[in-house]
Amino acid sequence: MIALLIRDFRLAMRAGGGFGLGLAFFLIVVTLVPFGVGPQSTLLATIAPGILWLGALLACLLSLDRIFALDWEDGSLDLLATSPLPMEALVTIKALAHWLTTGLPLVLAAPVFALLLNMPTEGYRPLIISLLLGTPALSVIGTFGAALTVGLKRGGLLLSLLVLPLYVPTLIFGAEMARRGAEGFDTTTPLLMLAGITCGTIALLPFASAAVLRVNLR
Amino acid sequence: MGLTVSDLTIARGGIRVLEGLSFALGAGQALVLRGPNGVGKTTLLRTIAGLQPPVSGRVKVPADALVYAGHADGIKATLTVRENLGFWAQAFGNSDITGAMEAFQLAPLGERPAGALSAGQKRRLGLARLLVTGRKIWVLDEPTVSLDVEAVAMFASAVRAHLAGGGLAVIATHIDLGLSEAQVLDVGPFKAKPLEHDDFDGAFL
Amino acid sequence: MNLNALWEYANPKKFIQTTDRVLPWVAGLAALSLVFGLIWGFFFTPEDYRQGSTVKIIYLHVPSALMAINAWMMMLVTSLVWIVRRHHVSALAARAAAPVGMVMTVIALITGAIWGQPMWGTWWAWDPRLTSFLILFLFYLGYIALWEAIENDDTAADLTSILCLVGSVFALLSRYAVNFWNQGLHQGASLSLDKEENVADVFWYPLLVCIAGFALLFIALVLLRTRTEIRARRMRVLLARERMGA
Amino acid sequence: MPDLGKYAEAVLSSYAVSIALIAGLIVVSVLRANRVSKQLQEIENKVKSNG
Repeated sequence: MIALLIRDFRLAMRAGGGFGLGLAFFLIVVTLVPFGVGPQSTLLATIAPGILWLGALLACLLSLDRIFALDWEDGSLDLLATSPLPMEALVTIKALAHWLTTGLPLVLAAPVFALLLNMPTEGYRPLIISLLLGTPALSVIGTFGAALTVGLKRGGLLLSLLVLPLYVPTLIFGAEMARRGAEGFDTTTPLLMLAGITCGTIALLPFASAAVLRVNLR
Repeated sequence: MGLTVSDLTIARGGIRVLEGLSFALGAGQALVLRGPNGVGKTTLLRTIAGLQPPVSGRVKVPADALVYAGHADGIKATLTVRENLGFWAQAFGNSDITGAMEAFQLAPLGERPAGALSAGQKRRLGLARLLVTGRKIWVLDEPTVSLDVEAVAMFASAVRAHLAGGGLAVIATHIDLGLSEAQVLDVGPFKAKPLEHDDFDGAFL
Repeated sequence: MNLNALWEYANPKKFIQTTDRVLPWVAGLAALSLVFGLIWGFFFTPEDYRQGSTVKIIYLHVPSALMAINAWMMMLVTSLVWIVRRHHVSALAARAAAPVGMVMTVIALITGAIWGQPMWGTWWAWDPRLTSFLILFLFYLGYIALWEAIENDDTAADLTSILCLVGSVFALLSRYAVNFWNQGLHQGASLSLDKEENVADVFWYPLLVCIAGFALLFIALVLLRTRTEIRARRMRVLLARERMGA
Repeated sequence: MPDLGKYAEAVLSSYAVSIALIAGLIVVSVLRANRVSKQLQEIENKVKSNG
């Protein structure tokens, strides 16, 4: 299991794709928003939590189709399916690798981007906690979407269409928590809901992803 | 250790391709599958490997004993030969790859990125993977594609050593591997007959 | 009732034979109750004292919204039947129902927006109910797109069934999330198109007829479309077999 | 025709849009049903005559 994780990590570092791409995309979104809504710092500060969450979500979406597509093309997926690794473990590892290479860097970079958007400092902690709690769910849900569309020729667009509605609950509670934090309100309720969704997703969705992947391999 | 296939019917894309197929292999035996293109050899091998369910019949394989090698080798272009092989060894719970590197004369290429290999060298790397898995039953789909004569001999001796060690192999191939001890099965006669046209349910299989 | 007898209708041939007899009746009843209910509602009901004549929109909005949700529920059930018992008709019925459910969702959305314009003073308010239907619409879109994208019928049936299952859980989650997200804004809005308190008896009876009409229409359309899907599927198999034989 | 007052536009457009959508759905479904059953008939005949 560790071997697969290490391999995916190596690939992400070397292929020149996965790793920095999400971060760069996040930065571009954050840079473009002021051009779209104007440079007033009060307005930017108000919408900063939402923008950061949306940016993280889109950056995450960007790299989803790489989760299985490359392994599918070169036949690794067939070979992994006949290896001792259970399919459920395989999809979990894939999701974890995706989170480590995409989600975690986004979480770490979020404070810097929050600075660019004039977010009040007391909002940093809830923002980071909400992203830390929410992005794993994004990766796991995204892995399910990637498993659904693996092997489809025009899978990329379909993947977004399938995954985005599934992102709604996570986005709502995550952004709500970040927003309440920035405005100095109590964040307990959205925090618990977000944590609940993430835990439930991580616990249950790999079974669906594995089932879907088995269907796609046959 | 053995592989038993009994009264197997398989389908590709919802259409039956082969039916009534039975054979059994014991330790040290090899089976070479022959038949024209598109008759369903790949589908048969994937069914034996458990990647797809049969329409009917049974495939009896001991748990965790089988390794499958298809048309693609599962090689990552940005990893070196050693890293590629090392990963598959670890995935199957082994660590020693030197034997496999030698058997297919990959040692001089060890630190080269797999993307820089020729097609034949890639294939050799893909076949070396079989050795590092330590599995007893090899299910191979056209293993000799893009191999030169010398490499085919390498492969044949690897198979022979595998069989001598109590292993099994099911190989779909068009060329003569020089494996005199292998049984040959022509799957052509097992081609599925079309169902009755007014069988409405059958149309959904 | 003997359950095994029920499964017999999952045989494609039997399904087509049975629906041959049933479909005209269902379609006729649907047309009758729809025309009757809508005419009753449109011409012969009074205006509401607060909503004025816009109350007449409920005869479209409420039944279509109900059918939008029921269609998804039906897809969920038939998907489960496919996963557990692998009856082809079941999977094809889910495929047939999705576009009908999507059109119902669109009707619910549009009538809701048109009603909202004079009532809330805006075409679109991010009201929890409307927003939930927008999300439901997205789920329908994804589900239909997945069916269309996959060539192998059995693979498509498997994948869409699992998507429907997972989607149902997330749709439910979204419903609660949306309620939570917008609890502050419209809390005082007692004026709503589909709260029961707004529905007096004069409106209630024609509404019931319309709901029955929409339900019958849904059943008729799903039966018709399932027949089409069964035939289309058989056609693909025959063509593929011909290609193989050649 | 009942007097719809100042909301006439909203009510009428709701009915128009909804009925148009439902009618469209019915027309599309029926047309496709007829087309597919005709095509299937042709193929069945062809298959039968071939063998």
